[in-house]
Amino acid sequence: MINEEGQIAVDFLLGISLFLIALMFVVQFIPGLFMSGSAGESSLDYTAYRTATILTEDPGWWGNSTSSSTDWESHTNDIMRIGLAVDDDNSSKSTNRPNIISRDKIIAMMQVNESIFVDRLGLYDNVNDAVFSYGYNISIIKDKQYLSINNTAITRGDPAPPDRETSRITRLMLVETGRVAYINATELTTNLTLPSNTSLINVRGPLSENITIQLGQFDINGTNPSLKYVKLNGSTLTTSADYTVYEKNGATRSSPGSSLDTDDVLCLDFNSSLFEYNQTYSLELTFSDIRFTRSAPPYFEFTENCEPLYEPAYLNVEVWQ
Amino acid sequence: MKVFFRNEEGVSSLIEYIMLSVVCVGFFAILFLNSTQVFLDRPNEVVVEDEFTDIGNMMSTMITDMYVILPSNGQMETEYRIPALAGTGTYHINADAATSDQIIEVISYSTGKKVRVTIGGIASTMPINGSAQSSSTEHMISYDSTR
Amino acid sequence: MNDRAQIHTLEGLAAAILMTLTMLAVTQGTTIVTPQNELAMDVQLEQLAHDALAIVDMTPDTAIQYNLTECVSSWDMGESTGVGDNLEKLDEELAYLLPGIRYNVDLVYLSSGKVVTKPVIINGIATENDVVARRLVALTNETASTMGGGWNLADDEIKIVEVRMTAWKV
Amino acid sequence: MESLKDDTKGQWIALSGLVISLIIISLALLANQAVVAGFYSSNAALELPKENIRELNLQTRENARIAMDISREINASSNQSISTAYASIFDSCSSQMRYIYALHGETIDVTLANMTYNNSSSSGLVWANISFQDAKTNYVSAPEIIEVIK
Repeated sequence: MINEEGQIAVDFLLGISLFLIALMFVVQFIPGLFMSGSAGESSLDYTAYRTATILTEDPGWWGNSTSSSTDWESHTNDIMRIGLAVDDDNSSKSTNRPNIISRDKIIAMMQVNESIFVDRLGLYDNVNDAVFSYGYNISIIKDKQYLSINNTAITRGDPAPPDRETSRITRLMLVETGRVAYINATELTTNLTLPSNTSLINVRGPLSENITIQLGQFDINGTNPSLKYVKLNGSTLTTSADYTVYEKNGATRSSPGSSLDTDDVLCLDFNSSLFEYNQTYSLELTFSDIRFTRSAPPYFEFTENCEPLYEPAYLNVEVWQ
Repeated sequence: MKVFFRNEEGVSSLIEYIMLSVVCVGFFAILFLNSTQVFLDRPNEVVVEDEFTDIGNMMSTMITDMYVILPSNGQMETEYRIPALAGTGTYHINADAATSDQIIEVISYSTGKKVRVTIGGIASTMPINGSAQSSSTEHMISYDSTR
Repeated sequence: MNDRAQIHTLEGLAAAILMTLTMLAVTQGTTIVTPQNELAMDVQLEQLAHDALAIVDMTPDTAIQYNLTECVSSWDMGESTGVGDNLEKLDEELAYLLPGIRYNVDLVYLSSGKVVTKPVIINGIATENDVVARRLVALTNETASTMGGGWNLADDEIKIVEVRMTAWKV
Repeated sequence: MESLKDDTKGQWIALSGLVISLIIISLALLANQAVVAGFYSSNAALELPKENIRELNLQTRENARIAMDISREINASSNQSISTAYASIFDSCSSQMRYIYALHGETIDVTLANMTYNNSSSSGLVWANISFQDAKTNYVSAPEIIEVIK
């Protein structure tokens, strides 16, 4: 073996054997290397889809041996299905108002026991009888942040891991966030001692939800009509801490302009903590260049004329393995 | 004879040939022994699992979607197609476990592989039953409020 | 000991790595962008488009100022040419609800026995992966005249109009 | 073997290439099947006309409510009875819907089965038969009982 020409082939031989051994090793010992997208990833998409569908389009269901209905939020021990849609008719299983979400059901959802929650929404996988739960995050997003009800951010599950591939579905819905009354401003009255640019609204406490007063159809009698201040039982309230003012424009809100128009809708959001006692509160809204009728009581009763306030929000359901 | 031992060119090419052949034959032997397992069975298992999950999900998604619009008095039925083969084998879909487990099962005939897909708590309010075989591709889910 | 050929061994290893990487690239590349993800995205987009129309249709006035019926009622019967909008309010509301999604809206209704389709909001040309969401509204003379639209309905007439939204991702 | 010895590398690379290409072909066949997977579940979600059926149902309810208002107005201004006026308005609505649904290949039928109303308040009960059919799905709600509340 003095001739060195042969060594080139032996050398190559070593190389190719190493390569083949390495190849066999790689193929043998890393399963799924040459089969990407192994089972489960496509299933996650539809687990998320189904969960979001049930949550937004179904009112849920509870039942025991004697009775059953859709108001599972008040029978949390016998939950059969978790759905968030409001329902006018408790006895039928589905609702005529999909995508409209009940506040009580959201609150109840946040308190459901974790294992029941995962089981009822089917957030687990079962291959060859091996059961393992998915990671999930279910949250309601309004104005790019978590919706807050009773100072609780509405989000369940863990935050999505950034290094993992997740399946996410977003649904649009109307969420009940508080109580609202739309008031035609020409129907508002003021008492005989206050000036005519002030209107009185009675609110009966205690309240657990924030309230919104929407005012429209102003009777303008000046050049610069606007809201001056708000008093509750005689003491002036401060904006942003106690209440916020905005104008409603289609689906969007804008800060109130310098002067109101007859067809503008002025909204006032009041914090529920202002009305925490069992008594009747008197709200005094004072405007400039806007006129109200002066008359003896009764004044506008908010509590009797209010309805649920719905706001557009997004439901995010994110699932991973 | 000395000439033969002196001349090393032939030896080199012969040894080289033998060594190459041994490696080559060895490689192909390993390859043939393992090829079905490595290149067919394991990917097939992945494909089957994938497809079973897919089919189970189709059933489950369809039932969920149907459920939210079911009439309180009336009927609803919808046709669906399933593939005749998942990977290389036949299978059947079983919804009879749905009443207790809220689950749709897809089971392979040949290997017994089983994938179960959840259906989000619908079965607890409404009995779901039935099964389908992959031997025919057209099937139907039907609902009748009077039954 | 001859060490002249060592580089060939390294070359062999390098070749092995290169070839494995190539194979990986080929197999992973074909399966990562599988149509199933694309289909799942279609499902998601379609659901979102339906949701947006449903919400605008069912909303009480205290949530979104003008609902779908009111928006359609206010239509002046002019077709959109792509510049300026005919149903500005609806366009604003949909744009607010569907960030990152573009859409065109057509109205479909029966006019003297014939089905007519009128484009009312044009935001661009739909891409291949568009989805269509539909919603029906019922117009009466009362709603049409309150909203100042040009529908000219009789008092005893209900006009059924389909709002057809073609939506796509940008 | 002489040629193999002379040009060793090229031959081996060619052979390895052959082996690898065979492997890739078999993998591609399986990958192809995996690509088809995922199709069925999206198909279920995309093809079931869930929203169209629901919309038909909700719109029928809406029509039933509006038709009640209008037939009351007709009754007040002419001597036509509420039920006659109601039937004709309801029929006109369902025929308009039939045309619109036919545009996307769906056959629907909404007929008024019965209705009762309360003369003093503007409320009533309406029984409507709703049917929907497309290439794969058949939906019948008979009767859909609609409560009309002012």
